[in-house]
Amino acid sequence: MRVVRAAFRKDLLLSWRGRAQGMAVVVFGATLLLLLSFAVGPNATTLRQLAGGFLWVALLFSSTLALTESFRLEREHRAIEGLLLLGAHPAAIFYGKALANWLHLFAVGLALIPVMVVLYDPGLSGIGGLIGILALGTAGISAPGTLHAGLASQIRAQQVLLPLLLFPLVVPVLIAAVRSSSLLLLGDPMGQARSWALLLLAFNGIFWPLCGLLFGHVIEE
Amino acid sequence: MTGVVTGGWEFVWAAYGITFAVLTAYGIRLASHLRRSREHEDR
Amino acid sequence: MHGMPAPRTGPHAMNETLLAIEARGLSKRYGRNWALVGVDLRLPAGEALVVAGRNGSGKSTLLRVLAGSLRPDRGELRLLGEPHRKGRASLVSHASFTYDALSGMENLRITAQFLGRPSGREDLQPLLDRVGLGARGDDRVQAYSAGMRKRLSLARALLQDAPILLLDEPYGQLDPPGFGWIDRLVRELREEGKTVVLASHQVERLSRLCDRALLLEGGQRVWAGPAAELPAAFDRLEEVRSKAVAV
Amino acid sequence: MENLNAPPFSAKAVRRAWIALGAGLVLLAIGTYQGLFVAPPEHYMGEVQRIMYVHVPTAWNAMLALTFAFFCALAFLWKNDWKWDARLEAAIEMGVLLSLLLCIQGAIWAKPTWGVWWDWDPRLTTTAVMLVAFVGILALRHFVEDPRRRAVWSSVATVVAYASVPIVYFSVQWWNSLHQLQSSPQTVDGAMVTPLRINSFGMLFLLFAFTSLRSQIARRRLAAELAPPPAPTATLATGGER
Repeated sequence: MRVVRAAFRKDLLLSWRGRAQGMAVVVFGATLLLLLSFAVGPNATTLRQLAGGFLWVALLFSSTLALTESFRLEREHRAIEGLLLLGAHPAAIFYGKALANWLHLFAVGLALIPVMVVLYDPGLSGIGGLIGILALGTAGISAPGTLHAGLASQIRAQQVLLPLLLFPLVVPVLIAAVRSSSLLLLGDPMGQARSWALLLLAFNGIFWPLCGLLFGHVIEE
Repeated sequence: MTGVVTGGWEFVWAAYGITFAVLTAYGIRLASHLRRSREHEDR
Repeated sequence: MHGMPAPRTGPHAMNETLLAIEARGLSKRYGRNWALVGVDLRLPAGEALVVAGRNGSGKSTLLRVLAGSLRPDRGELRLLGEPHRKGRASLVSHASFTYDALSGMENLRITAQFLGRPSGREDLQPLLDRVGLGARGDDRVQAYSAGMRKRLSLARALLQDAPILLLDEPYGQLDPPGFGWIDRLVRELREEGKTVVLASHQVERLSRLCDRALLLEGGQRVWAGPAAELPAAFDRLEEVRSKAVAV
Repeated sequence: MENLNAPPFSAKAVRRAWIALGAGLVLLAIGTYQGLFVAPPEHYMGEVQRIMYVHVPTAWNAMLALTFAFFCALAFLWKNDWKWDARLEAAIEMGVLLSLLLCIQGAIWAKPTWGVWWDWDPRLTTTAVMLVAFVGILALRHFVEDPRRRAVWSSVATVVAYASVPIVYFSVQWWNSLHQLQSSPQTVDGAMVTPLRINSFGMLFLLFAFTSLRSQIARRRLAAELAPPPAPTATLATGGER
């Protein structure tokens, strides 16, 4: 447990020190939100309908940037190998990194909400619930994301491979997050958002332990 | 579309045709790989 | 090994039979070629070994396998009588294991936190002073020269305080005073009863400083013996090679 | 960690595969003939329903191939035996091939039945997601030269991708809840069940044959990549100890 805390503090420090990249990821996400609305056209009602969907598509694409960045520093001078040589368990390093990535994606999501509200003008009542879904959804992206980012960072074609490996895995997160976000933003008469949130919880329940278990195989030569 | 579907044979042939064409092509590819690598080995 | 010098002081000196490193038939492949082929090694605890050989002879690979960063494709490895596990041997290699975006002090603090050691500034500053980075602790590693990076990774290894230290080209990139410092460091480590393995081209220097020596060529162990005889063995290897080339 | 050397190429397995291939083709011929000409057209679907005699067998065998890949991945991660890596490569390739065919058949089925090429049926959509996931794993295997890392990483990716199948299916089914009617009708009539079963076994033999052949090819490549190290020869004559 101590090692997880040390790893988490290390990754937070790295994210803080690299916050310029973090800003760039947010700008990338905001640009994506803008571009997506051009795909639909200025019709306010359709844009309001698609607000939840666009938010999560933008967040998903931004996540690949953040995840790739999270391993760049680890690979530069083989810092992650150094940590393993201290006798640190790979799963501890994984959870430190995955938690930091979760926090990072969550922050990016929070930063994108105002942009979405301005561009698509959804109802503001559901924002509280939306932040809860944001937390569950970004956790769902961060667990398999950190595993595959650790893997892709050791391969030449990592820009292509990370999305190709990650996106099919997070389809349930995308579906559940978009559905529950749209329900929260546009009104949820039958209270379905809660059951989507449970599905997100189940997804996290499966992948956080599984990815932690497998991470050792990914980074040890 | 719950009415009775009439005709449609072309769809049936299409489905079977593509399926067996792809499987045959894959089989041929396997056989050639096998023969090429065996020659490679016997030489 | 007849004619062993008097046993040293320190925890391991008493039971001479304890082997710090016991390796049989270590082989490691990189892509198509074998970087290490069937290397055997028996190093008693508390002794210093120099691993010599030309570039690409497998020195670095051997050290990374001994440390545990690389899993051998063949062969067995035991450290201090137990099956190998990471953390018992610290490695100082070409890669500095550091985070460029952070300062030297922060890098050390992370290492200390991972090891559960006190990580306050007052605990780490003496270590930075010892490796000659006292004044540069708060500068980012990005701005460090290769020599300073090497000193930082040496500080990391000292902080880890593992029973076995594996130093890959410790003299490389260091300035002349650094050479003298490395000699003193090796002697201090041996007084503390640590086992030290140095991979280096400084054949003359280390033949006086170490007890035993190992000569690698093309990933294979071509000679092993007392360190004093290393320079002679190295020359013989050159002769053999020059004759082979000439023929 | 003792890394066993490459699994031997076995001509016996290849011969067995050819026999299985022959049996499979015979069964498929019989099943297809019965399905196309003997079995009665389905009441609502008419002739289009005959696609089912190839669609359902492909579905079962695609899932079988991916399940086999999952166990090969687990076996390799646990036992580090290279024959599992060879079988993993074969099983993934067959899984991808059959999933691709399944999506094509599904699209051809949906056009006359629902008027659209893709009807977001939960099973078919899950197959499409798995198709992309396992094509990603084949791409991963392509980009990694070192045999050991290629084997370990594709095993890890296979385990994670397969573990996501149930939750992908469940979320698609829920997401698409308005479209309750399952796309494939119930097979009641005996004459409909027999061709289905014959074709399923025929496809199974085909799957077994192709997987065996493909894994033998993979073994041969591994043999080249995992050649054991040359015996240590060069030692200086004088000095040194054991």
